[in-house]
Amino acid sequence: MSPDDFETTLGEERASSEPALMVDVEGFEGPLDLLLTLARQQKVDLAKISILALADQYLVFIEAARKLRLELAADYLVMAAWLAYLKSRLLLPEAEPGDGPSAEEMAMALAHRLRRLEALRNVATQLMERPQLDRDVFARGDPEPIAEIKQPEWSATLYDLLSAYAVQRRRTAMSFVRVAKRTVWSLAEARATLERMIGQSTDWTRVDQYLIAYVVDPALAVTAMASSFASALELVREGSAEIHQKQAYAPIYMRKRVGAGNGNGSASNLGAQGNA
Amino acid sequence: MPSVAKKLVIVRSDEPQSEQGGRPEELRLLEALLFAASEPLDEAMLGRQLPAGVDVRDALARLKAEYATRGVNLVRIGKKWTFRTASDLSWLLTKKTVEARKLSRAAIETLAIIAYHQPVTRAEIEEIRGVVASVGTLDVLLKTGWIRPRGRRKAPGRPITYGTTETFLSHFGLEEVGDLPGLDELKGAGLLEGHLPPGFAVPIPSDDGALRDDEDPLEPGDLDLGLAPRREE
Amino acid sequence: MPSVAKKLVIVRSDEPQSEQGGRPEELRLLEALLFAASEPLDEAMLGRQLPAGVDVRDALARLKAEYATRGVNLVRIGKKWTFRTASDLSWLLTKKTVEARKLSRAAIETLAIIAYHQPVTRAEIEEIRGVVASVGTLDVLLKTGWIRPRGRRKAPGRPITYGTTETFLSHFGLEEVGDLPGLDELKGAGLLEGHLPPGFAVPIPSDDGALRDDEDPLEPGDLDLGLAPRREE
Repeated sequence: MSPDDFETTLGEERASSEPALMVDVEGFEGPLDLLLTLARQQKVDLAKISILALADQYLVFIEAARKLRLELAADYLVMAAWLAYLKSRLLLPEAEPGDGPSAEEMAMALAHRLRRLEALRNVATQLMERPQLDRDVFARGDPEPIAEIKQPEWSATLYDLLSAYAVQRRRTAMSFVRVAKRTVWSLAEARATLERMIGQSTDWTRVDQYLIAYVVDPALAVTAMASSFASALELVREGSAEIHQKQAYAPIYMRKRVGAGNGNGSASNLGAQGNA
Repeated sequence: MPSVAKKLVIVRSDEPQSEQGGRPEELRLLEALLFAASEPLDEAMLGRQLPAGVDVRDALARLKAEYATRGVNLVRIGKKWTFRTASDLSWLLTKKTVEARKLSRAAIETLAIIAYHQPVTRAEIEEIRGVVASVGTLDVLLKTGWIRPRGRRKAPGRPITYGTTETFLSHFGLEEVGDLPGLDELKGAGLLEGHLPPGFAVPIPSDDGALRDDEDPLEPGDLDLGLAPRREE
Repeated sequence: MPSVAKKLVIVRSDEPQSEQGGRPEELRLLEALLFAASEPLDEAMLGRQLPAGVDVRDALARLKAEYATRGVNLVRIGKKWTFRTASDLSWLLTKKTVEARKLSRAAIETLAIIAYHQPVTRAEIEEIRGVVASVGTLDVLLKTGWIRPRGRRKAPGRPITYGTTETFLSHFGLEEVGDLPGLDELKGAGLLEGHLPPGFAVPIPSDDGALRDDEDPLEPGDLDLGLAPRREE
């Protein structure tokens, strides 16, 4: 991924995308929803959408949200990281044919998912617009008991049963419960960790190995990985680290950027670069 | 009843297209209102719902004639109107109206424990629930036909083990008791929230009728104690 | 229409006990039962009430046609039948409306995914929506009685699959799931085959269906970052 190229595109896109930035991120039902909203702004058939342009818009949005210090769910950041990756793959000639899906195929898969979500929303709307019982249509208001039908003497729903089970199991489990440790790894924590880790190594190291050393509690693994990956991409963008992945889903390697000074990881320095 | 036949003929010739489409809208309105109403409706109230200029009495009379030969009749009670099953078909109906009773909280909790942890004894139920079972709870559940005594635990006192029945499955719309959601699904559905201690588990239930290694069959006398599911009240 | 009158008279004299207007007795019986019932009635149960040799389906189809233009319509829900007020008359009956259940957008989308993609696991729902199911969404839907656990997917972790219930069909006035609005268009556009080829998963949870035989599950230490299909827990 070329940071310069990224920056230029961001600059160009920013003006046209400005109104979208006003949209409250809270109002979105996850990254696909955000992408779909951005896609609609392209006002073209989803089948003809430019995934590259969409990725740019998304990254601009996320960037702006982060500048405003909006708390973003890990889902959004992971999608941002993935789109940045996809974008770099789309822009660069395919290095090796490889067995993984090509960048084009990955873009098509994303377009497919967007189409599917949009189509689903359309049918969901149609479903909810159907005449509904006790709202638009009504059953007999004053039924008469039928001899053949045995009225069940007792009533209980599956929901009653399940919630009764859950409630009492939790009730008795609670007496043994200890206070849980915090279960989220913030981006700041992840970043600090990564900066410390790559400070020690100029060899390619698997990012997960970075994490294993730190994440003792397996329950933290997912959040730690998501936050770390987002932070890692930021470090790469700022030029203090390099990332390498052979193909999609392969392990991700990371190292301190050759030639980068030791002090290059300080927050103030990075902040200045980000604003440039 | 030649008079009825005559009347039918008159009605039909009045309105040639009758049934399909040509039927006045007010008859549709009256039909819907009277059908959905939970009690007989007032003539005046019905009149207010009809298009201006429509005589509610005429319309009701006509509707009554239409339904006179049907399985349901439109009947007038004082100044109110309602649909009722034709009197010659009242044998289809029953006098007995049983309002389905809701199971008590204790009963549904006990039922849930039996469903998930079967085969399970009364003492085990109490242990899981952390509450001593009230005497009537198992009785009520046996009456529902949703649980049954399966056998006796090979343990001191040889306590009875309980499990769920086919009726249980069909009432709750389950194909098999193993389809009850497990720990992850209960969590995922938002039913089981909060932090659970390590080792907290939800069993995968099975209502396999075969006795387990630690179960003995019920003895003939057990069934006479009213512990077996009663067919019907 | 003198011809109709003639016919009526003839029928009556032919078949004096068939009573009223030459309309088969089974239609009266069905009318009576279906009007009286508070819940949709099973075809088989209705069949048992009819005179021997009468085809209950034919009779129901005929009754449905008779009522098609009326204020009350006969509707089929799966294998059950019930009378409902005509949907174009909702304006007339709104006074009865109880506080409508207001579902969140997430719940509506989840319901639609379950309806159109059933049987579907929670991970698949999340994959389609591109977001982890918020706690309580499935809980709300289970509470409405519109969805149910259907079984377990033959896949690692044996996750529960969800589907819709008869209550769902009944609530939305659908004869069967195949009548869902827009279903054919979705199918035609290839949007129901749903599962992306392996390796195509875009971020966020992916369904187990994308994990093929030739894929190894990720090792715990692998950095999957949520990019690879996640296995059901």
